[in-house]
Amino acid sequence: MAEILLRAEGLHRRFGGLMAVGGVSLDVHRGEVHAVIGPNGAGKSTLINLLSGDIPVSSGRVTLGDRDVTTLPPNRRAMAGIGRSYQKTTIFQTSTVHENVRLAAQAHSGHALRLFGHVVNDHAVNEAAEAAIAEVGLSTRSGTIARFMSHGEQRQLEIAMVLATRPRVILLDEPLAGMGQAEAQRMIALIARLKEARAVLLVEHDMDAVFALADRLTVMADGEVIASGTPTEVRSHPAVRAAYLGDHGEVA
Amino acid sequence: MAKLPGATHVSSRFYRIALVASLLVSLVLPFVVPVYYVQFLSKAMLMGILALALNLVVGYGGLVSLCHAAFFGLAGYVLALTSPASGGASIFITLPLAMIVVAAVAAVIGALSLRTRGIYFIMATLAFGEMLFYLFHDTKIGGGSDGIYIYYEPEAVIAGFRLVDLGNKTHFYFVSLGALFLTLLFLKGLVGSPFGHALAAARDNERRALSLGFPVFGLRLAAFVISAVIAAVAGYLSAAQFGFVAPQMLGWHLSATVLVMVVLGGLSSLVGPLVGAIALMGLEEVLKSLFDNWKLVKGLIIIALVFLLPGGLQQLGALVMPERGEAPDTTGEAVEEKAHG
Amino acid sequence: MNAATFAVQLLNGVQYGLVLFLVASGLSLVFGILGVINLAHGAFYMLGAYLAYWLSAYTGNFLVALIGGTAIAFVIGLVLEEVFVKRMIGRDHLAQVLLSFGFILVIDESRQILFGKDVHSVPPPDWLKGSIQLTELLSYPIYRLALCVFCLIVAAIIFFVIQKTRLGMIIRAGAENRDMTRALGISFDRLNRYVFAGGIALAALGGILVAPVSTVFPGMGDGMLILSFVVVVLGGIGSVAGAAIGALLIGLTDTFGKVFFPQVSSILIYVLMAGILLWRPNGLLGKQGH
Amino acid sequence: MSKSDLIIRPDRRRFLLGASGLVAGASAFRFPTPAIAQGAPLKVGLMLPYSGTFGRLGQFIDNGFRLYAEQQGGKLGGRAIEFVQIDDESKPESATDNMNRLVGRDKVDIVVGTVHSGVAMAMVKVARDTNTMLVIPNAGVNEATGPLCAPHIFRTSFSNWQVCQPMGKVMFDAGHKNVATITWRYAAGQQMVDAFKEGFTAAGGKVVEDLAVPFPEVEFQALITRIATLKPDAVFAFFAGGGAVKFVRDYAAAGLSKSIPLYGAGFLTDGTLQAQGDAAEGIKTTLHYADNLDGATNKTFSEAFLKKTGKEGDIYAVQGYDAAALLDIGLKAVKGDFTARAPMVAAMRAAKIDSPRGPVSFNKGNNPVQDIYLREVRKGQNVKIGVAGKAVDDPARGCRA
Amino acid sequence: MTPLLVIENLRSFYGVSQALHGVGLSVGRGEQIALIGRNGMGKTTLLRSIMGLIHDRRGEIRFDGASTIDRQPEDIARAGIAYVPEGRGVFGSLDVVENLVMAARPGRDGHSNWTLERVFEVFPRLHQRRGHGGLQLSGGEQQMLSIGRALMTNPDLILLDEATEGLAPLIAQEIWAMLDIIRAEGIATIVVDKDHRSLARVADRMVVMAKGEIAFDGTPAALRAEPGILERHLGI
Repeated sequence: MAEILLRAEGLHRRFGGLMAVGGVSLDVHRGEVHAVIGPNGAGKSTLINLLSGDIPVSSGRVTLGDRDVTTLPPNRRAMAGIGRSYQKTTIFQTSTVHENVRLAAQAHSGHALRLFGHVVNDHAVNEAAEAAIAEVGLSTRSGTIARFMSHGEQRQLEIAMVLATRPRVILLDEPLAGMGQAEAQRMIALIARLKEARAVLLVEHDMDAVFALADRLTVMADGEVIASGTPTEVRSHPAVRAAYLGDHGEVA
Repeated sequence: MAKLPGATHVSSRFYRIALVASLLVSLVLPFVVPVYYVQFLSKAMLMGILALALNLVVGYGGLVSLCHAAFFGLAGYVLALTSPASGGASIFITLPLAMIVVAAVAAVIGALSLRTRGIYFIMATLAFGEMLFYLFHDTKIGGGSDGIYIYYEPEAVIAGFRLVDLGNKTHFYFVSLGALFLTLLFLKGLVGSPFGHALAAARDNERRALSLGFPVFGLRLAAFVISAVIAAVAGYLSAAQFGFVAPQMLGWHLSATVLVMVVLGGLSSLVGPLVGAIALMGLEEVLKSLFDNWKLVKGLIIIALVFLLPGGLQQLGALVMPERGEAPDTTGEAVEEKAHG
Repeated sequence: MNAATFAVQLLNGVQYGLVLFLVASGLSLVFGILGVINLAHGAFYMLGAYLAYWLSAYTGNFLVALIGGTAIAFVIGLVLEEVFVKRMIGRDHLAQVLLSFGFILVIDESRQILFGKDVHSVPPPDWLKGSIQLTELLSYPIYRLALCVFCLIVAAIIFFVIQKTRLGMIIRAGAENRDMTRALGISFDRLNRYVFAGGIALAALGGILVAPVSTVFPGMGDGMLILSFVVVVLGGIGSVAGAAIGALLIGLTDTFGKVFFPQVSSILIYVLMAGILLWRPNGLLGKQGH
Repeated sequence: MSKSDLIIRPDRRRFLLGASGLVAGASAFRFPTPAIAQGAPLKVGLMLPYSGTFGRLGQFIDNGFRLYAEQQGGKLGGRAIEFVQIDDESKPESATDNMNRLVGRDKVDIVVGTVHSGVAMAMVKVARDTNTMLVIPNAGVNEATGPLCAPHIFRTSFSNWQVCQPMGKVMFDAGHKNVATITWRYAAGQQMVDAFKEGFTAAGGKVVEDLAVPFPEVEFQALITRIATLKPDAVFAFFAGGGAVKFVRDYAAAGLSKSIPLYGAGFLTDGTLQAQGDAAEGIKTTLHYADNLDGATNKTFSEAFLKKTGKEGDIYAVQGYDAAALLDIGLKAVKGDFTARAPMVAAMRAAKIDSPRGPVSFNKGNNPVQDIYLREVRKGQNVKIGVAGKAVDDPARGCRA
Repeated sequence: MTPLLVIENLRSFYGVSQALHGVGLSVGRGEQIALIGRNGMGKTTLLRSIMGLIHDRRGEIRFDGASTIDRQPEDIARAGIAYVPEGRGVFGSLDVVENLVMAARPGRDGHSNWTLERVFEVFPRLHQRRGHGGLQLSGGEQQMLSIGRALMTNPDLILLDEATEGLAPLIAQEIWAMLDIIRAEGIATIVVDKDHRSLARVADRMVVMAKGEIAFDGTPAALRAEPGILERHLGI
């Protein structure tokens, strides 16, 4: 069994009286895509935010490798090796692709906040940025201003930025949302490549993509895990069918 | 959303020619205009430094601060309170002291205000700035509402040798010019540095900057303090120029006026605020001599600026000369909706 | 300090807080509904005081000044909203700050052209002149008592409008969820206009009411603006109840600060604000988190 | 930060319109040319508050000054004069700017001003820096004729010390052993109260508390309640203009005037009695002037002033009047040759003015030496009821002239 | 008779991301349409687009013959469409009565079939809890309140998103019963819910959405006849 890179144990998150995530435990291994699915309001996005540190947990533990990162703020978790994409594309719209990714590479260059020296002249950072851009296949678009690119390209760019932070774990929140067919296919291929040497946690509604990509699946409903396992196991799980098709034990 | 630093609108050749020309003019000017205008120009340059400082926070940091006059004035009070009664204080001791005091105060105000967002940040900075105003206005520390006088301008003496005479209007002019030049140089380096880029990134998308690993709060606090320290240099020199500090130097009307300068010059460029400062000061001087109710005109001009030239004078520049690359986007991003269906 | 003078100081603090509440609640409502930051709020307070002076000198009747001044301010608010503020909704705060700073200059200079720069005092109406003996030594001006009562009435009206009328329900709904309110067929164009004008009118009303106990002078709006901001920071944007709590806190802090710590009294308010910002960055009754 | 799409994009036409407007505006603005021509009128800069809290005071000083000049046929010392007027609005923060504008841009020869002490300080500073002749017709700030004294800086009014110090003994002698003071927390208020305390404690009295509100705040209610708590034998107050009106009225409205008598510097009831009405009755103050002074000079002055302005003259008008008289003496001594600074200053220093207030001479700090009267408000008039100090001379502490 | 609502080639965008890729749909007067499909397929976006809450929407929407594609949400609401959003959108700072009263408005033809009394009659639970704040209500009560509030505007069409999400089965039954009452009033509805079985019992037509398009549009019987569609678009 491959090394566990990210582990969540008994995560809880309350918003006022609402239990958005209630006792979720899961782990993500190196070299696998672990997909989290479930109906609306199941708590998938909250789970990702708890793992990335965007929202603090009410209780529970998050470990990255051997390190307990539960109380770290999002920037410290990013430095520790957790990269993420957002449901809504989150890039710097008025900068070029290269500038976007360079910024990400800069954050992990060891002198992220130096007060002197122009960033344009930092060769190590520039190379790291170009490598990440190449990995997502945007090399030819390096000089394009982000806002003039298609939605699919913007999402690729966002992943390039994540890659430039040299993450060990990548959290993807609905990477296919709002994409056309062709764009979606490109993105699926890209995500499949990402898992090499990294751990990927994927939240996605597009079941074709989920089944094409996921090595393991966790199904959430009402803030809790209702099933977990390989895609085939999950597909036939009665609780999952009930959640999705409204089956209550009966055969459709 | 403004551009990340690095992208200039106006062609760099024109930029360079303009820079050299204005440098030459500024070197000659004090010898050809009456003393009153030499003084006026010094004052305008000091305001320019203040505007440049503010723009680090507003333009590059995306944080609308309404307390920068307080840092400006506080530095003046430090000079006033440390000036001996019977001679000039040493600039080499009191200037660094003023910068340290302001840095400390800015660190506290910044740390508190930066806990808030948007409108709250504006209000919090406004209120803390006014707190400093009232500290000097209502207590005996600095002469109360009358302000306090610096009877002898600070001395720039090293080992018995007097470098410049700050009491001499021409000398003072060149000291201001030098300070301005150093500020520009420093800020140019800063906005191009990793720090500057990270700061701009936090402005454009705080969430993303955080998830890339940038410590946004610390970044902003550092920018806030750096900006306050530059404002302190301007305030110190302003106090030295006229030998007088009053609480109004710390008041929010000055903060707002400097904000007008910044917007007038254009947020997204380095020298914009300087241009804005000189333009507004010049405009005020003209208006004062033309109208009794010149502030009415000033108010109308500010209102017009908001609606007609939201990008500042830079926008005028864009009309007069062709630009490189795509047109700057002044209409902003489409309103982002929440939640997918 | 004995119990009687303590009670009088308490009354002083409450009276100050009540005026502050009137002005600050207008500011808070405009924030809450329009999302617009209005630095010119204090200028309208000043304008109200000058209108009180002008109208009561002209008509010799304070009641006319009270009603007329508030009405004039309301109309000015309607016009400003229609011509300028409407275009500010959704613009960044920086533009709003500048616009309202422009307003301040224009209002200040217009006031100077219309009423001059002089300091005036406004006589309270005859039937409210005189004082009531409170302690052996001390009497209390009737107008100040009447001011308290009137402010309480206006505050009650504000709370009634906000809590009991359909307009108030819409205002609260709008501050909470703008999209949903629109989807129920409620137009914000009109709502914005009336809320803005109402906010302005409250600022002016504050100025009018204060005119007889204070002097009317050009810079009077500035201090009030800052205090209103502090009230809103303390109470939370858009919350009328928050404004009430914040205003009373400040009124009492200021009054007792002057008595017990005269040297630092004006700083105390800000110390209070800093403390509350540390504890609850979005104010006592503001929505926490973002 | 999101910007809405409501921003109007500028177009070239609108830009050109605006630009042409600016050019037109700028062309109307010229560098002022200094008047160098021989025999040109003497330029007198009047830097006074024509608006704000002290607006009325500035206007009276201005009228007093002009009245004297008119009586001399529009000339001073035989030299024609021309006025440049600037409203200082009693704002210290713009004072340096205003003074620089007068001296640097408008090139006035003599500056007369002002009322507000803080503003006067800025004027003194610029006057010292630029060696400009300055006559102060009101501001009593001690430093102007103390540590900052200079041969070319004169005062025709009073020093803060001078007006209040004699009151200390007066109050102690009236049987008030414990006194509270109240004033604005600014230089003038501080100096007046300090001078009073100097005289009062020297006589054996005790100040129980110093109360102060920030200038120009007028919310006195909390402090008046405080006074009622303290129950002093009497209160010494310094306020002026609108603040004085408000304080006296609030004090009476709180019922304190019946039990705790109010004393003050003369400004508390000068130029304000009409607005104060009955509330001011019985207040005792010290000042270098009173409404019913019976000297002949005062009589003619009052008549002339009433004739010119339609208003009753007051101390401010007298101070302005005397400022012109002092300059007249100086210029006469040098036959209008303003450049002969030394003999002119010497003549002014030695001047003995027969002022409407009584005889006035000058000390080493160029501050007037004069009688300080004790007055009481009776039927809306500041009636002289005695002399608190005869030929009171400010100690001019710190003056090295 | 023309249909009440006609949608042609509707495309909706969030910034550069396209959520609807050319939706066509028509709703007759008094017709009850069930809208189903997995999450993220565009159901909510479609309802929000109809309501005018999505700023960037292209194509054509006509309601009662008049185009609403360029109109503001408040105008669309006044034209006779009411919206019950996912999560109910109940105003927490208003109590039950206030939530209802603030929305009250006669219908476009002036009828006022729905009054406070009528809503309380239909939802007696709301009457019991009339003084409670919106957020003190249970999920089911909030949903009743949200539906009641929509009815108070006397609409011709109600858009009901996630009708029974998170509700106990008994409460869900009440909501389904409510849909029958609404239909009896002649009010058209578009209902989104995961419970396609219950929907099939109350709806006139079943519409399945997938990836921003309409994948199926037909009667419940027609949908039953093609079980693959459900498995493909709803199952996993």
